[in-house]
Parts: sequence; structure tokens; C-alpha cells
Amino acid sequence: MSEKVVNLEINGRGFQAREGMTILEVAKREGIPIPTLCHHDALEPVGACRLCMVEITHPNWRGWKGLVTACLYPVEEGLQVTTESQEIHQVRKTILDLLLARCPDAPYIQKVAAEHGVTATSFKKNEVQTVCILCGLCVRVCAVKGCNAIGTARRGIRREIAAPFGMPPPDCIGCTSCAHICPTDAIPWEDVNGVRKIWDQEFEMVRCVSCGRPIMPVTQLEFEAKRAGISPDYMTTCPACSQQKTLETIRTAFTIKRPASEDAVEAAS
Amino acid sequence: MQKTLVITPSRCTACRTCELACSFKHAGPAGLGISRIRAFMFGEGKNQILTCFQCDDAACVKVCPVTALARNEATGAIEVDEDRCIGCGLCSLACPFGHMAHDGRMAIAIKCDLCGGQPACATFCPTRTLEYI
Amino acid sequence: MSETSIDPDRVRSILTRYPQGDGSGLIHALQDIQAEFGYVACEAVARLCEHLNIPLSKAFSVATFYKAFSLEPKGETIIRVCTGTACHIRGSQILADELSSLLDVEPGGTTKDLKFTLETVNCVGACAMAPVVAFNGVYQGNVQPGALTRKIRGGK
Amino acid sequence: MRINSVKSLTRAAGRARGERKRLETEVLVCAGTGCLANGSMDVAEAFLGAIRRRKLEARLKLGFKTTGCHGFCEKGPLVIIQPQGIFYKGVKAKDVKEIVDQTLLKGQVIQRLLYRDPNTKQRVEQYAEIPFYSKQHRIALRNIGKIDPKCIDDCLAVGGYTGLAKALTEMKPTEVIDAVTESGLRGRGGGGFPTGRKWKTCREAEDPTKYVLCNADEGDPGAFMDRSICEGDPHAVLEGMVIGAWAVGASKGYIYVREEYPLAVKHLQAAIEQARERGFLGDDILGTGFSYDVQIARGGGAFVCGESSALMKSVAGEVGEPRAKYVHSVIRGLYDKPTVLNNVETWANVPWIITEGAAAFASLGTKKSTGTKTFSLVGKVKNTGLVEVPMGITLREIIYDIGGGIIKNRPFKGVQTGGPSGGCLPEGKLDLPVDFDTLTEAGSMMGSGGMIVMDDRTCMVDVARYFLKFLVDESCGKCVPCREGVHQLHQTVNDICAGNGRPGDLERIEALSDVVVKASLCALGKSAPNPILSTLRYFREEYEAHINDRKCPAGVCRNLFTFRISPEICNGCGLCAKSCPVDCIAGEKKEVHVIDASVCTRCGACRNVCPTDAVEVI
Repeated sequence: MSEKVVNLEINGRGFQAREGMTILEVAKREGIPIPTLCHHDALEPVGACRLCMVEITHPNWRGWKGLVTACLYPVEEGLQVTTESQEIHQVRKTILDLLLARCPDAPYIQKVAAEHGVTATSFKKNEVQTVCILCGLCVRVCAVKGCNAIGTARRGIRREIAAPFGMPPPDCIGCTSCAHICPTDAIPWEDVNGVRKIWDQEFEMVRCVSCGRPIMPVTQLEFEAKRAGISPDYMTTCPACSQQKTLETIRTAFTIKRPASEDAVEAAS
Repeated sequence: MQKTLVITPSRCTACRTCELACSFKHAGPAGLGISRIRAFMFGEGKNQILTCFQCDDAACVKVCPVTALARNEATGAIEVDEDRCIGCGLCSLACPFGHMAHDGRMAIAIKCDLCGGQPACATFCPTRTLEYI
Repeated sequence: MSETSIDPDRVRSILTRYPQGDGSGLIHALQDIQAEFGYVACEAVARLCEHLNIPLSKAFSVATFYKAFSLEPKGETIIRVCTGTACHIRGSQILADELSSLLDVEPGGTTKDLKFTLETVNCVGACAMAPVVAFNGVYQGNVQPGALTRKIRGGK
Repeated sequence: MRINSVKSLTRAAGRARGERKRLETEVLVCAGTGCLANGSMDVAEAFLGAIRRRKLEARLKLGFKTTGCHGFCEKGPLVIIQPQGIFYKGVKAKDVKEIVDQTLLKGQVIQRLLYRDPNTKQRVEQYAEIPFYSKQHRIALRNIGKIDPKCIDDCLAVGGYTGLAKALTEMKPTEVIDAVTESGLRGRGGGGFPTGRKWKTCREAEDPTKYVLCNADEGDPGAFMDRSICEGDPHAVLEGMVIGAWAVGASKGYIYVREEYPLAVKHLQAAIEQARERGFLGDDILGTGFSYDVQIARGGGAFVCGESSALMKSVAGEVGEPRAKYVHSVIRGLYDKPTVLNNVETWANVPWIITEGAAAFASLGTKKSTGTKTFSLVGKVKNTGLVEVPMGITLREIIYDIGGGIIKNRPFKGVQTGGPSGGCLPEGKLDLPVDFDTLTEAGSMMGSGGMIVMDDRTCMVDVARYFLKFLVDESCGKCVPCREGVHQLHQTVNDICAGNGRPGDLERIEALSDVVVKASLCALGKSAPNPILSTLRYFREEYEAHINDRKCPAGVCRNLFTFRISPEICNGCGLCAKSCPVDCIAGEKKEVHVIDASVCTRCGACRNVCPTDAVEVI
């Protein structure tokens, strides 16, 4: 990203930002709320949900103004942004209304819609009801993790998130990142007796070397250790046991090797 | 020079003021958060305080798949970018010292951030067990 | 899923046309697989993905996104009813409905005996002869209701 | 043989022209998709057989070739005999013997194979005199129908690649861009963006790796201009692309062709190979040191891939999902490199502009929409086919003068332009000049040039429903307003057509359309409500009839009408009974016929064949 600093206005107030930052990034930094559904800071913005639409104009645009998605639009010198207006509210309301017709039973969508004054959909409820809003966060997080196990299938209104060929995805490591990032809890998973089930697949879990509590799937451990370039042993102790071990180590070290009055532990920096 | 959080366990009375201070400082509107520092009571003179060592070669940073963990060069603390964290839990598993936590089932990671340079635990520690110097 | 077995040699000969590790060949290679086997069989796609070094999920997304690909084997005769605008206003919907009820399949479906696959296509660019129906790629223009029934009954 | 200089190009062209001049007679058989479907291959084979058997080549100094689409597809198979310019339509293989005997050997014209003007009932002998052709002005289609598209020499004989030679040897890249800018050429794919400006931005982009692409996806149903050009004159497209590549500084490009156009792929592929052999493509083009090569990327069947960012994704082998173009594709396009994308017709115009000059192009058409535009004139019009006319001509001239008016002289109802992103214009707009801006103002758009004529038997609600259904199927599904919004619009209109419309539906449609237009990610979604908004604007009463009276006045929406044979009009000819696919029409010869409404599927076959218009919609 360039280091060039540009001046822009959001809701009439002037701000500075690095050129190439998105409107959403600047607004977030300044504490100006813009609603989003498909956005996550760790993932590439895609502009799918359209909830973050804001109005932009520019003194050089001879009065032209239009709606853009804040998550994608890069700021530029002189840009004037409005984050709230009658028109923007209408767009956001309609989007949530449409999503409510798609997912009438998704509590999260009900909540966000209610925040925008939509308590029931004015459209025909979709025949195939789902809680998936197709924000694509799951697919993107899977890609960021380097697995690419799941993807979109088909197009248009028949689009869905799917494992390839409807089979247990061969590239899935059972990490459940997709399920955790999902705002509407549309991806089911469970851990039962040291076995994780997700995407019609069962994963044997690695157990904590101290307490035996299941930690993560064996496949995931191998994958993550390789990706991070660390020994898998780093991740075979659960946090509670690690803490206990640390405590024991410190106590032993200080009670045996040094007089208690002189011990000092520095938090390294 | 960069300040560090210095812990002198021999002074600790395990009053747990640090835990409270940490919780209040990081609490969201929901109420008390999880404390990033913990005091363990083993009897006078043997009490222990555990919090993040802010390791130089930190495993948590290495395993994070979305670079949500990064060192704040000003304070030296490794901080969690809460908007980037995807709650995968790898960092808390990778920390060999058990210094990281997750708030609820796979929510975002929690760790000591030295309160951005004004650690509340040190500020409120009544016995100077915790000093930020 | 597959009803016919996929000959690995035939898959291999398709793969040799595409440089290893170059994902941009995906759509073309899938088209070749579709042409060779009549559908994009899972086994063939899995081998292709290894060859091009792309995840299976991506190939699946592509194979289901584009209309050219079918995950199921198609019938002997593929009947494509053009539903372009010119054909539509000259009554192609009636032809599609007629075929649909005659063959007892929805557009996109294949008859149980694997004889016919009925498809609708957006436009074959033969608008001047609307409505157009293509039998295995052979176009027939100015088709009137009833003519298809006669043709298929006669051919059956 | 490789052509390494302008001089050797001139020589090669001269040789090719000489070959042609040697011929005293030439038979041209149209082998475009339309004529092929009508059986023109059989005709061609019959000619070839006769020529061989009867040694006509030597006897008559006869040339024979199959050409690209003449545009008059409806009358195919078409045969043209040069130099007389005799135009035969609807030729069958069995007519070939007669043509050889009468026309080729004796020079006599066969009356029954001539075109008959449907309005004047006169037979027309000459190609150039047929009103369908005489009002046209062909630039993009300049060579189509005259040359054998599979033969590069034929293309050289009519001046192919001279524009390229001029650009590479006499003009700097910036001068080429200036010429295109001055010509006023705007993108023929739909948006009408000024081509010169696009090229200039791309040239000035910092990244040295650039791409020049051709969009031959032509997804608009009811349009086949680009198909005809790719099939009939593929070298014009290639020549244009190389000129464009020289102008912007690209060394690689792709032609993205629809998979539904197998013949276009074949001809383009052959043309690319020939052009490489001759040194018009590849390294060191025409010995100038400039290099540019083209590959074909076959589409996978997705309308959305006509959108530039989706097309570029598809070329890269990915799902064709558009991205937000806040950074334009001329700066960040294919593989994130600066990319010029123009459609087939735009590219085909470029060589002409270079050879004939920017001023010649700018002198045609209107001030802001220069040059000519190709349209596929189809639907309920007498002469259907491909037409190229100067911009600014009125819709009426196209439909009535070139198209010959409405089939069976029925009343005109509307004309749909611009494909699924366009709109329907009523009678009152027929005198509007056809150019980019006027059509947009009227609520439609130029689009790629589909022009579908509709008569009183076309239901405009059904047309809107048709386009919405099309777009529901073709939306990529990435963004909410397009995926969910267009689906909801379609549901509502579907209900209206099925007789389940509710009061307030139209207002709800308008409110939702407003959001879909404003909030969708790409042009597909942003323009998706156009067909419904334009029909609501001009044909609102038809919607109201569907909703309030539960009637489809045009007799299309099958739940909302029944057919009845008017006893006053019926003359008992019996044609209706013969045409009925479900045998529900009874009646003795010369007696009034009756439809059994309980069996009738309302397919309309009887109404189409009735010579006296006795079949009524009630």
C-alpha cells in the first residue's frame, strides 16, 4: 500500500488516511459505524452483502454521487463520504428484508434486521429456507488457511456452499474455522469422544499429553505444524495443562535454585 | 528504553487485585472479561503470578493463519487484532506456557497486551509485585 | 455417482494437452472431459486437479457454475431448445413444455433410458429461424408445436 | 508463406486479387450458422459435385466458395452468383442442377428462386437492390459474404491486414490511439465507452505487461452479430486486435468465445493459425519486430462472463464472478495487469478506421455516436437477419424499411433492444434516432445490438418475466440484491402471469428494482430491472389487466385467457384443426370450427395458421 496520505471527508468531518485504504478501514479507525455481514478484517473483502453501502461524491465530479461498498472502495484525495442517509437506509433495509426472506429462521439475521427496523420480511419466503446467507466467509477463511476444502457451487439463487461433488471434502483438515467464522451458525459440527465431525467427515483428535482432553484433529495438527514451521509438539498440550506446567517449572526453579527473596521473573520483551 | 513488566513473586500476597484490574480494564460492555494475568496462592512467599512473557520468537505469532497477532513495537507487547482473529484457537494451543485464552467457544483470542503501555495490573498492585519499569 | 467407469488412459491423454500446474487450463480441460465422457466425472476431475495443482473445490465450483458442464451422464440424443428472446416470442416455451411432457423430464434432465437429454439454451445465434431446436447440434428452424412430438415418436 | 514486410504483403494481396480476377463467374454459398441449419452444406456439396463432374471450373472459369453469414438468415440457404450479383434464396440441393444449367451455362435468371419483396410482391434479382441490403452501410460486416473466411488469401484480396501494415509501419502507437479517439468509436459491446480513451489509459498504465482481449461471448439472447463476424470474417477481428496491441503495448491476448458457437471457434482457430503462418501474429509481425499472439478461450456458458471482470476471471480458468471495478480493468484486469477488452464488432471496425481514416468513420452516424452499428433484427418482423446501419437511423427505418414491417402486417407493439439489460420501446419511440445516448434516455439501451420486434400477440408482462427468468438463471449469485432481489422480482411477475397478481405488486416491484439497480455489484444486477422497468413505463396497462382483470390481452399467459373461434369469421378451411397438437378442434370442412377449451393447451398453433384471424383471445 502506498504511503501517500490523502484527505477525505466522512459525514462532513475531515480525516487523513493512507491512499489505498478502504472507506471501511478509515471509518472503523475513526469509530464511525458502518454495518457489514460478509466482511472480516482477516479476509479479502468481496462486496457480496452490500450492507456497507455508503454514498460518495467528490468536488471534481460535477455533482455526481453514487453508492459504493465501503469495504472495497479505496479512499482518494478529496473524497466525500456519507454513511447515513434515507437512501442508504432504504438499501440496507431492503437487503436485510431479502435476506430475511431467504433465512427467516436465522437469529443473527433477525437481530441485524431488527436493528435496521425490519422485523418481518415483506417478500415471499424462499421455498428452500436456509440459515446460510452466502456471505462466503467460510470459503474465504478456508482458502486463507490454505486448505480450499469447500467452495461455492452453482450460481444465482441456486448457489450454495458445498463440498466438492457432495462428498466429504478431501482437503478438509477438520479445523472448524468455517463454522466459527459463520455469522449465522450454518455449518454444523461436533466433537464427541475424541472424534470431530464436520462436512460429513470424522476426524480422530489429538489428545493433550497431560490430561488427555481432545485438542484438535490429527490431520489439522500435521497441517498447522507444517504451515507454521514449528514442531507438532508445540500443540499437544492443552492451554490449561501448559499453564500448570509453567507454574510447576517456575516454582521448582525458584524454590530449588534460588532463595525466594531474590526471585524475579521478567516479562521478556 | 522500552519498559517491561517486572514481577517480584516474593512480594505477592495473592490478593488478586491484578486479576480484577485486568478484567475491568479489558471488560467490554458485557461485564467482567477474562483476566490475562493470574495469581496463584501457594502460601506466604511462594505465590506466583503468570502472564504472557511476550516471547521474542513467539509460537502464537507463528501459528496464526491470518496474522492477527503482531508485536506492538512501541510497547513490545504481542497484541491480538480482534477484527482479524478468526478464533481458530491455534495460538493458545501453541503457547508452551498456557498464557493465552479464548473467550467462550472459539471466540477471539485473549492475551496480555500490556494495556497499550499502561498495564492496569501494575498500576493497581498494592505490593509492588508488579512493576512496569 | 458415475454410471460408466472412467478409462484412466483417456483421462491421461486429455491431461497431456495442458501444462502441469497451470490452473488457467481448468475450463478447457473440463470441456474436454465433458466432450470425452459426456459429463465431468468426479474421478476424471480429481486427476485433473492433481495435474493442474488446484483444489478439488475450485474445479467443482467451476464445473457447477458453467452451463457447459454436467455432473451426470447425458442421453444419446441431446435436444437443445433455444430459449433466446427471438425464439421465446415465437413460442419456444411451448416447444420446451411439449418436449418436457413428452419425454417426462424437466429441462436439464435425462430420460431414464438415457436416450434423450432435454436442455434449454439461452441463444444459439440462429435467431432469424426462430424458434430453433437442435438435435445433437443439428439445428432445426421454424419449429411448430407438434412437429417435435412427431419427430421423436417417429424416431422412437 | 511468411510475409515479412509491407512490400511482400502488397505482392501477396496482388496475387490473391489476380487469382480472383481470372475468374469469370463466382458462386458464393452462405455457410453461416443460419444457412447451415437450413441445409446449405448439401447445396454446397451439390455444387462441388456438379462443378467436378461437368468440369465447370475450366469451362466457365468458375470459382466457388462458401462464405460467412450474409445476414439474411431467414431466407437461407443463400446463393449469390457474381459478377452479376444474382441473389437466390431458399436454395435446395435439388435446385443446383437448374442453377448450373440455366444461370451458369445460359445466363438466365431463375425467377422462383429470387427474393420477393413482401410488400411490393416484386421479384428482385440483384443482391444490392433488395431493400434489406440497400439501406445498409457495412463496415464491420464489410467482407462478410464476399470472402471465404477459412482462406486468408481471400481476405488479403479484399485488403485484409493493410490496416495493420499501415499502423505498424507508418504510425506511432500514440497516433493509432489518436486516430481511434478521433474516429469517435465507442465500445459496441453495450456500454459504449470511448475506445480511444480506454486504450490511452491502458497504454499509460505503469505495468509493462499488458493484455488485449476480445469479448466474443455475445450472451444477449436474440443477438448474433459477433457470431457472424467471427464466422464470416475472423481476420478482421484479429487484425483489429493486433493493431490494438500495438497501440497499447500488449504482447498477449485472448478471444473469449461462447461455447454455443462451435463454428465461430473453428473459424477463429483456423484464422489464428493462418495469421501466425503468414506472420500477422506471433513474433516479429510483418518484420517490424513487434510481437503479439492470441489464444482462444472457450467460455463455459455463463451470461455474466460478458461482464469484463467476470470474463477475465473466466479466461484465467476461474468461476466467472464479477468484482467491484473501483479500480478499472484497463489498470488492473486479467491477472491484475492492465487490460483492454473490446468486443468483436469493435475490433472489426478498427482496421477500417486505420485504412480509411478516422474522419471517414466520424462522418458517419451522429456526433456522439459515430460510425455504423450492427443489429440482429429478429422477432415478428418480415425480414429477419443481420443489418449494419449508420448510427442515428430511426428504429422505424430499421424495422419497416429494412425489416419490411411486421409479419402478416399485424400491429407493432414494441421493440426490445439491448438484451436482458435493455428495455422495450413502444410505437411512440419508433422515430427516435438509434444511438447510445438516445436509447439509454428512453429507458432502453444499445447493448450489443439485439433488436427484437414484437407484435400485438406478444405479452409484455411475459417478456419481462422471460428476461427476469433469464437473469435469475444467469446471476452469479455473489451479491444479495441481484441474487435475492431479481429472484423476488421474478417471483412477483411470475405470479402476475399466473393470475395471482395482487394490488400493490407494481409499486413493490418498482421499490425493489430501485434498490437492485443501486446496490448490485456488477452491471448484470444493476441493469437487471431494466426490462421490467421499461415495460412498466410504456405498457403499464397490460400489467394492470393481468392483475386487476386477470386477463392477458395478448393471449400468451396461459392461465389468463382461452381461445375461441369466431363463428362470424371462420371459413372452415380446417388449417387450425390440422395444426392442433392435441386434436381439440372439431369441425367439418367449410363449417365453423370449435375448440374444446377443456383439452386446449393454448399453444397458439391454430391462431398462428388461421388465415382469417378467426381465433380470438377471450
